[in-house]
Amino acid sequence: MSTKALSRLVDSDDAARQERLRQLRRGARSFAQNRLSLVGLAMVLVLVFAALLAPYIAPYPADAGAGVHFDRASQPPSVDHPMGTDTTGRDIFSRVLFGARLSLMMGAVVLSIAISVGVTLGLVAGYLGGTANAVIMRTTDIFLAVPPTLLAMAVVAATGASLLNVMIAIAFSWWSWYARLVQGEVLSIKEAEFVESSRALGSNWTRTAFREILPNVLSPITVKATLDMGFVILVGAGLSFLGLGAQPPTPTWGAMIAQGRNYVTTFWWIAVFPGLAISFAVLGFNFIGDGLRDVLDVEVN
Amino acid sequence: MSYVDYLVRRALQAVPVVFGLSILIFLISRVVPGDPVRLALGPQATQEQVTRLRREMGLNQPLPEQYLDWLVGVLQGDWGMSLRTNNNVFSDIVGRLPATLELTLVTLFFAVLLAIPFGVVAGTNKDRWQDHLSRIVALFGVSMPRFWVAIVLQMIFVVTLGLLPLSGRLSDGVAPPPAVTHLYLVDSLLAGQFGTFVDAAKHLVLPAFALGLATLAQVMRLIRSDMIDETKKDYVLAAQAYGLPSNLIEYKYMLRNAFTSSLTVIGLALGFLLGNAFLVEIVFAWPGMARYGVQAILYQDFNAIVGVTIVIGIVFVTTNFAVDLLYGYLDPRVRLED
Amino acid sequence: SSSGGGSGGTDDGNPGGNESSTDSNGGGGGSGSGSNDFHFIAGQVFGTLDPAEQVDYTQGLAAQNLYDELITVDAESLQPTEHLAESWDTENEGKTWVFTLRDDVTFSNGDSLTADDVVYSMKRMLSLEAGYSSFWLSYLDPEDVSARDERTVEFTFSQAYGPALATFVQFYIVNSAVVEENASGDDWGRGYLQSNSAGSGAYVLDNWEQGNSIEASAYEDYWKGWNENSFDTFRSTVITEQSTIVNTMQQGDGDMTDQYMGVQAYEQMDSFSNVRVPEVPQLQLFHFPMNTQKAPTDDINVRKAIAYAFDYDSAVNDIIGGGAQATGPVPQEMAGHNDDLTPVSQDLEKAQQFLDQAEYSVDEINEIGLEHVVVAGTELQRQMGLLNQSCLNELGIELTINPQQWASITDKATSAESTSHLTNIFHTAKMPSPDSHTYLMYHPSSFGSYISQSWYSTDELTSVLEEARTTTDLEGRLDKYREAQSLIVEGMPSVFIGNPPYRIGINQNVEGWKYRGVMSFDWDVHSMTRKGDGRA
Amino acid sequence: MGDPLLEVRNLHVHFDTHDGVAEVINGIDFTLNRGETAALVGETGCGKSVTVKAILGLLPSARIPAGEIVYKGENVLDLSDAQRHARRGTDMSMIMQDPMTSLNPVLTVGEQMLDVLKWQGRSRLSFTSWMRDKLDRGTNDAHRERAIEMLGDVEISAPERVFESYPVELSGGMRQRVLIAIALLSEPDLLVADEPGTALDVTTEAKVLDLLDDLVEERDTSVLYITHDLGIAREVSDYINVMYAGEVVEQAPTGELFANPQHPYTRGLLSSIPSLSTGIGSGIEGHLPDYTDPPTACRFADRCPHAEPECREFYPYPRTTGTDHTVACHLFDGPPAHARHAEGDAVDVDIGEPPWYDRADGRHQSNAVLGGESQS
Amino acid sequence: MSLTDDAEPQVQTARRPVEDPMVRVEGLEKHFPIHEGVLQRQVGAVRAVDGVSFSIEEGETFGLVGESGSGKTTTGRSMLRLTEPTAGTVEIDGQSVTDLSASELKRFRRHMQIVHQDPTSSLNPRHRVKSIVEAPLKIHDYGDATERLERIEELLEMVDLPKEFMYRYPGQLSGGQKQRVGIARAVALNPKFVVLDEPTSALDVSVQARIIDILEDIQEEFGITYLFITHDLSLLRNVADRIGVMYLGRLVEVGDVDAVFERPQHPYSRALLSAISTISEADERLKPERMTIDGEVPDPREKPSGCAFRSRCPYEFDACGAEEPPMYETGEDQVARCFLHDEDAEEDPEW
Ligand SMILES: Nc1ncnc2c1ncn2[C@@H]1O[C@H](COP(=O)(O)OP(=O)(O)OP(=O)(O)O)[C@@H](O)[C@H]1O
Ligand SMILES: Nc1ncnc2c1ncn2[C@@H]1O[C@H](COP(=O)(O)OP(=O)(O)OP(=O)(O)O)[C@@H](O)[C@H]1O
Ligand SMILES: [Mg+2]
Ligand SMILES: [Mg+2]
Repeated sequence: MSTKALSRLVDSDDAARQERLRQLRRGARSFAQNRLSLVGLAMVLVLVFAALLAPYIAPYPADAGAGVHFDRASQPPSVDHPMGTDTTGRDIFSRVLFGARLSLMMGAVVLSIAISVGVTLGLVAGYLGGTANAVIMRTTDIFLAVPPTLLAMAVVAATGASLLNVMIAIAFSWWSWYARLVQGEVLSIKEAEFVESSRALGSNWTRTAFREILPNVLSPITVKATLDMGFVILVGAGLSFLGLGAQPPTPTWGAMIAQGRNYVTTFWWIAVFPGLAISFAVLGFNFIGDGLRDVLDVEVN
Repeated sequence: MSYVDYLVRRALQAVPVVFGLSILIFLISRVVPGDPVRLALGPQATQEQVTRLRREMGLNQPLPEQYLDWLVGVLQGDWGMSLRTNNNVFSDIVGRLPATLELTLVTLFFAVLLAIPFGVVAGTNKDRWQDHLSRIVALFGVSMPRFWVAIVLQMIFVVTLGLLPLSGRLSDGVAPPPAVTHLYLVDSLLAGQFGTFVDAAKHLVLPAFALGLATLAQVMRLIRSDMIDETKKDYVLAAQAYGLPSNLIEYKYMLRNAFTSSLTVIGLALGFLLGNAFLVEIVFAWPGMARYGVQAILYQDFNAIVGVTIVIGIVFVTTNFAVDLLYGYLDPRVRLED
Repeated sequence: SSSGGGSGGTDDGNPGGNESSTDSNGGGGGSGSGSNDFHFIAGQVFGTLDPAEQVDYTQGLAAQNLYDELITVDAESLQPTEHLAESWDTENEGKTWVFTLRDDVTFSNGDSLTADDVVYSMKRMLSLEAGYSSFWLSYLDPEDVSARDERTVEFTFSQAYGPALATFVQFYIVNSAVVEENASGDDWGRGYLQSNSAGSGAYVLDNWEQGNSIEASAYEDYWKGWNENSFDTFRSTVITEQSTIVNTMQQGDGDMTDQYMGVQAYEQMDSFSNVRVPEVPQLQLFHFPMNTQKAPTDDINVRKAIAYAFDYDSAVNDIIGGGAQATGPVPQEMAGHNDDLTPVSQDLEKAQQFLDQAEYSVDEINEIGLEHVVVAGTELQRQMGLLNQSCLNELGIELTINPQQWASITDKATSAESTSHLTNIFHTAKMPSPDSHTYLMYHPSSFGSYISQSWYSTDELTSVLEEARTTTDLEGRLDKYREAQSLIVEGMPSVFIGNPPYRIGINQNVEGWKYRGVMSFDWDVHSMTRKGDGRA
Repeated sequence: MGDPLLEVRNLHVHFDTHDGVAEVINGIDFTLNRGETAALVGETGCGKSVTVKAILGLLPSARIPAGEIVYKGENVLDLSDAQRHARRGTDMSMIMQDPMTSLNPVLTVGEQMLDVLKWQGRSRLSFTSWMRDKLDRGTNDAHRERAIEMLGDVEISAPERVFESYPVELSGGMRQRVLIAIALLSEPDLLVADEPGTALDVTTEAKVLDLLDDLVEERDTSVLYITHDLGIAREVSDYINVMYAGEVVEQAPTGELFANPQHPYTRGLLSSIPSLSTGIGSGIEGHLPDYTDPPTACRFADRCPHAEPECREFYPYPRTTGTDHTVACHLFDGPPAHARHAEGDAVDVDIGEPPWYDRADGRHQSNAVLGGESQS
Repeated sequence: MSLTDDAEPQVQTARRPVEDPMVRVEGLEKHFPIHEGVLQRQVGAVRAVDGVSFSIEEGETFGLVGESGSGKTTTGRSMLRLTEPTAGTVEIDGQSVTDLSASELKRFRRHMQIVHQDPTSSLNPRHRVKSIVEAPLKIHDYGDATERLERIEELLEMVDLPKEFMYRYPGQLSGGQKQRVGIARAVALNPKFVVLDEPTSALDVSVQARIIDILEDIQEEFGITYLFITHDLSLLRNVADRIGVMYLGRLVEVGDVDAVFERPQHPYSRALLSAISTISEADERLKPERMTIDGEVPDPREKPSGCAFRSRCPYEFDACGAEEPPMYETGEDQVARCFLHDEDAEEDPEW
């Protein structure tokens, strides 16, 4: 009996693997159908590689840290310095590569905080309704009513400028969007019959909320998260622009633009390349987000 | 629930939001390190001066009391003094709000006005070149930092081409129109000063573009996807089957629904624009509230921080309320359904 | 070529080349309205118009042009010289100062300026306890200010007060009648003067949009009289973004900028045909005060190691872009500077030696975490931090750069514990006396301000500084200050870096500008004229 | 045979999808005579809506690789977009399936009716004519009268009120009537009714169908009726085309079809319908084939209880088995119904006789015993 | 085979006596409050279910029929306490469901299940078939992983699905297949009672027939008691043993399926029956003559006084408006709520 059961398990494992493969292929195919999302994926992969391999591919890795070379300050792009050097003689290309790390990390950290807080609150509010909903959603409204940059600025001003504080500050305001999104989704999904089925089977509310409803709000969350990756990088850049970001010499793109913006007419490369890097990242994530939206839509149908 | 009830309820819901917001911002402003009194008095101030001002400002009381005092004051129009400008925050803000409002409203207006035809064309031509083009343009719009766009625009249109003015709301020597709404575009028209109107409009072009590009892109994308959803609606198919003109179907039958669902985002966008206006205001030396707000934060001028944020919050809450009103106007289901 | 171009040029240095004026839309500028308009571009928002509250350069700008100061600064000698007061005297062993006023001065409403106005203005100053009132607060009782007659005022200090004359350059006279009339309660007209002017200055306020612009027009009966090419109106607009300022100057839309942008901005403006950038030595010190009451910079050897590790050449030439290297706290051009001191120069070996003698090992220092605060947002500040970071790196010391808002810096400065190990500080003379660069920095009574972030003093130094203040004889006083400078440098409380040159952008068609040593005094619009027709 | 109004000949419709080309409609033929009502019957997804959308020209994303749609003697597929547009509404109109979603929720009923009266047939609306209309109240009143009259015709008791109402204010039955009224406004010669009333309650549905019946009778309109319910088809139509997976598998006059159903699919369907007298069969095993990879020969073979290996090899071209009765199945003998199969591009295969064939009287067993029979 | 043909269920459980039915519903009410105004005060209630009583014998199928909005679904849901009934009692297998505490209720749910109308929305699109069917087993601690897997395979076999489908998502299944998954889930724990809420109305007839077949098999094998909700009378004729006709939250006629179909005793039942579309003459003869009723179901918030059907009834007379008619016994195991059956009624039901 048990061997038979076991063999059956193995059997169905095989079937499972096959089915999973099939689904993966299906998803990949519909994702690939969308050219732009492939482009986006490629762009983000480039970023990820740049971030991971920065110490190895950057021609002047030391320039990402403390290092000033006034002897080669403000040089235009050349073979030695593909993106030129900044006013303290640091290689912009190297700094842009290292900047990718920070930007990706920042996006990831902010979003993981914002999503875990926002999703939980939105789920609880939407599912439980009543007073819990009212309290959570009014709080969310409050946070929504403050522009993220302004709130983040206030928090950074309160806690001091550092990359970590900036990340926490942005997350501090960002969660509300997820709470709102999730709550809205939950309200509509909650009416679906499978939610009632779950209750009819005797499961408690946490199981219903987290096991049944949560998976169904993941796709809009994923889409939003990819799009937000870009926005978080932009907000971070905006804060750095005001001098509220990471501390020098940390090479964040926003700080690099902020630094270079005074030289657009003379040493244009100082601001332009980090600017392009931001656009590149945001664009990549947006392409993926758009593609994902299509894929996830397809999957449900 | 009747439409009026619905609106009254929405209006009532806004009240705790504004209060909550004030508490939140008040708390943040008070935990900001840095002694506002010393900041106000300057480095040469004596200890007695500091203690006295502290007492005057009520800073030696417990936080809840400070908040209550402040709240009572706010309701009476006394928003406290700005430490940086030594002025009543209320009058500081009132003086600067019109400039910011003019900028954001013009931005929003044009962003939406342009987003509509682009969104419609993209949505009704899904997966054709029009769609791809607008999508890519939109994504570029979303992906560029606003301040960066602002600076680049200045380089191109002012420095290189010399087409548009560089900064401010009016050119040198152009007097502001007689103040009625404090919005120069409106006031100049009211006063019949067409030259001033053109000048003010010219000054708005670049900041509005830099500020609104992302919003334009966002709204356009939204309308596009809503239009795509609309193409699948039965009533659209039905309208086609009845032989109605295609542009009538697009703009009357589809857009109205698509636009309704974009409304919420447009409402949020105004708050967003207000919140981001400073990035552009700084670059274009726009004498607005957003710039004031940023400086308030940088100088830890906390009455001003609270004031600005409350104003933005109120604008945000009011626009959302206005959106609800509009929603009810555009979509009878809101008005008529239970 | 980084500092070459403009280095020789003073105010009159740039010849010719100003006829290439008409820009395509240049006509839209000030000349469009037909009047001769002076447009100043301020890089920072101005607060109050009240001369009793003014402390920063934009406020000083307003005061300079709307009011008159009792004593002013001579552009050549940078010493106090007559203005509203045509002569003065000391009595009572230097405790009493007696000033005789000119008799041809009228306020903008036509009232003539009398001794009562001066007395009122000082009492107002002392009561409001704002702005530069601290110059006098500890030494002057309001009761001891009085008018001897319509043209004579006397101030009796509680002790001999050497720098008194210099302090009166920051003393602006208000129209007592107007102010009293508009005073509410005992506010001394503070609310009124926030946004109105009641002075005898060359210009009268027309319009003021706080945070954005000041507009004023010439007072016809100004006692100094007017020149045909004088400016009819004067405006100041706030533009905070550096590139926008530079572009505005290039477009011929501005007459003058402030001095607080990055070096490159001035280099860039200098390259425009319609803008000149004079460069003069100024009474300013740039240094990193080191907190002498906090480990590890409480150890003089650590301080010396830091000072010797620093790359002064790069700092002065590449970052500041010129000027002299500082030898001590007092700027070189200031009367009373100790010329016997020699500047420190980078010497890593010496630095290492000091470090070896120090109580703290490199590891201990890194454990504690050496912090260098810079003012957030500006390029020069950032680069200084980076340079110091990379120099200390050579010694194995890891320096943390901490950009802070100015507000936080002044706040941190209020206690020794919170003051950072090193801080970037520009210290500009507020009056023409070495007192501001010695007493205000190192006398224990001055501690707690951003100026005195070394928290450094010795008994000897303290008594020398006190003696200096009470010495009435100018040369004797200056000698005391020289002695103090030697004492200070011995303790190495700062990395003294340089006396940055003074640079501003000026439209080619503006003439008559002169550097005057004290903040904002060079923006006295009355002293300038327009050459040619409109801006270049 | 009467006077054909609409003839669909060998129509193919393909869609490009993620999974490849979906050959949804695979060569269908049917005719609708003037004044007649023909039904298109089949299960969900068998291509009924696609067929009628193709007829109306409402399939922007589809490809029509072959076929003719002859309406009043001309092949509409040859017409320009504008010409087709001009025919929509005026020549042929459509009643949509779902009354709840087929009216624009944000416009009043009146507004939607007026638009039809005013703008029908124009391919684009110029700004000037739109403005002129805004200024000209006179014709509006005339249109309004006409619309209200039409609402009265569909037995709406307070037509003025309904005219001013938004769809949300109306019940399902009312909305369905409004839809009928709009479709009839332009008095089309051909009315396509895509499952009208399925979303309604039985009692309401019955009433709506009666009403529609009367109205088309009065106006002598030809109706192409789409439904998945053979019971309803039986009530409303003169002629029935049974579709399966994009093909017409059987067509016959209504009476004949119920008396003598031939195709195994038709019979399976009939037996699945719960009957008051004979109970309920056990249905048809399986489901529709994947259109991107359909069986090459008989599309029903995988579900057919009588399938033989040949059925999976040879295309079962439609053949005539009686007067006006064609069936596409190898179980039946008969001359090809369409000329294109006469040439031999479809092979005549004999897989025997239908198992329900009653030798004794040479006829198929009647429908009466069908239910019980298929249960065995 | 239809259930009606099935006189004796083949289950070996001892048949309960008629006085002790498997399911007993007494005076069930469910009122949804209507809130209005700024303060959302309750201004009234939708009496969705308004005093419904019936009982079902073990292993039988009770059919509930009525127009949309008549309260069929709400009745089913209230019985399972998926929505809290406002009043009334429900007993299942002798256990008063309405008295159970929250935690007892959760445990008791294994005995009563529901199959929803829309197979698409009743399955979580993000879960594989396996985890959907496994959910009840997990919740009620059924065996270990292997045992559960075996049970799932067994269940899939029971509903005629290949076991590979275990790893598919609902989106990859056809409507009929989805509904089978729904059934497998509902019967996973051998419930005593299952509510079938229009389980086939979203499906094609050919698929419907298969599903009915499966449901009947399962009922035969395990002796499950069904409440079959539908608006399709012909279908009900084939699956139910007894039926109840609902109108505006009330049962207007209850009785043996044959009796009601042959001799409907309420004008509403009769109208419903007459609207059935048929595919044969034989069927045509079996339904009453076409009787159209005017208007539509009234707004449940504004029910007519007296007999709720009064506003649409062609036989309406004075008594109908005064008070609600009681249930009249009109035959053996058949009751109808109509004054036409009152002995004192002046008018005679002329049908
Ligand atoms: N635009 C399209 N692109 C791809 N496939 C389509 C498209 N439109 C319809 N189909 C496919 O064509 C098939 C037939 O669809 P159709 O809507 O004609 O069915 P139907 O017979 O009307 O069914 P129902 O009774 O459900 O309305 C379906 O499988 C559908 O997926
Ligand atoms: N959650 C609820 N809140 C308010 N009213 C409700 C709710 N659920 C149902 N109703 C109302 O109760 C009445 C009965 O609804 P129910 O769903 O039970 O009808 P039904 O007979 O199942 O109809 P259908 O055939 O359309 O499924 C309806 O008028 C409905 O609007
Ligand atoms: Mg269809
Ligand atoms: Mg229901």
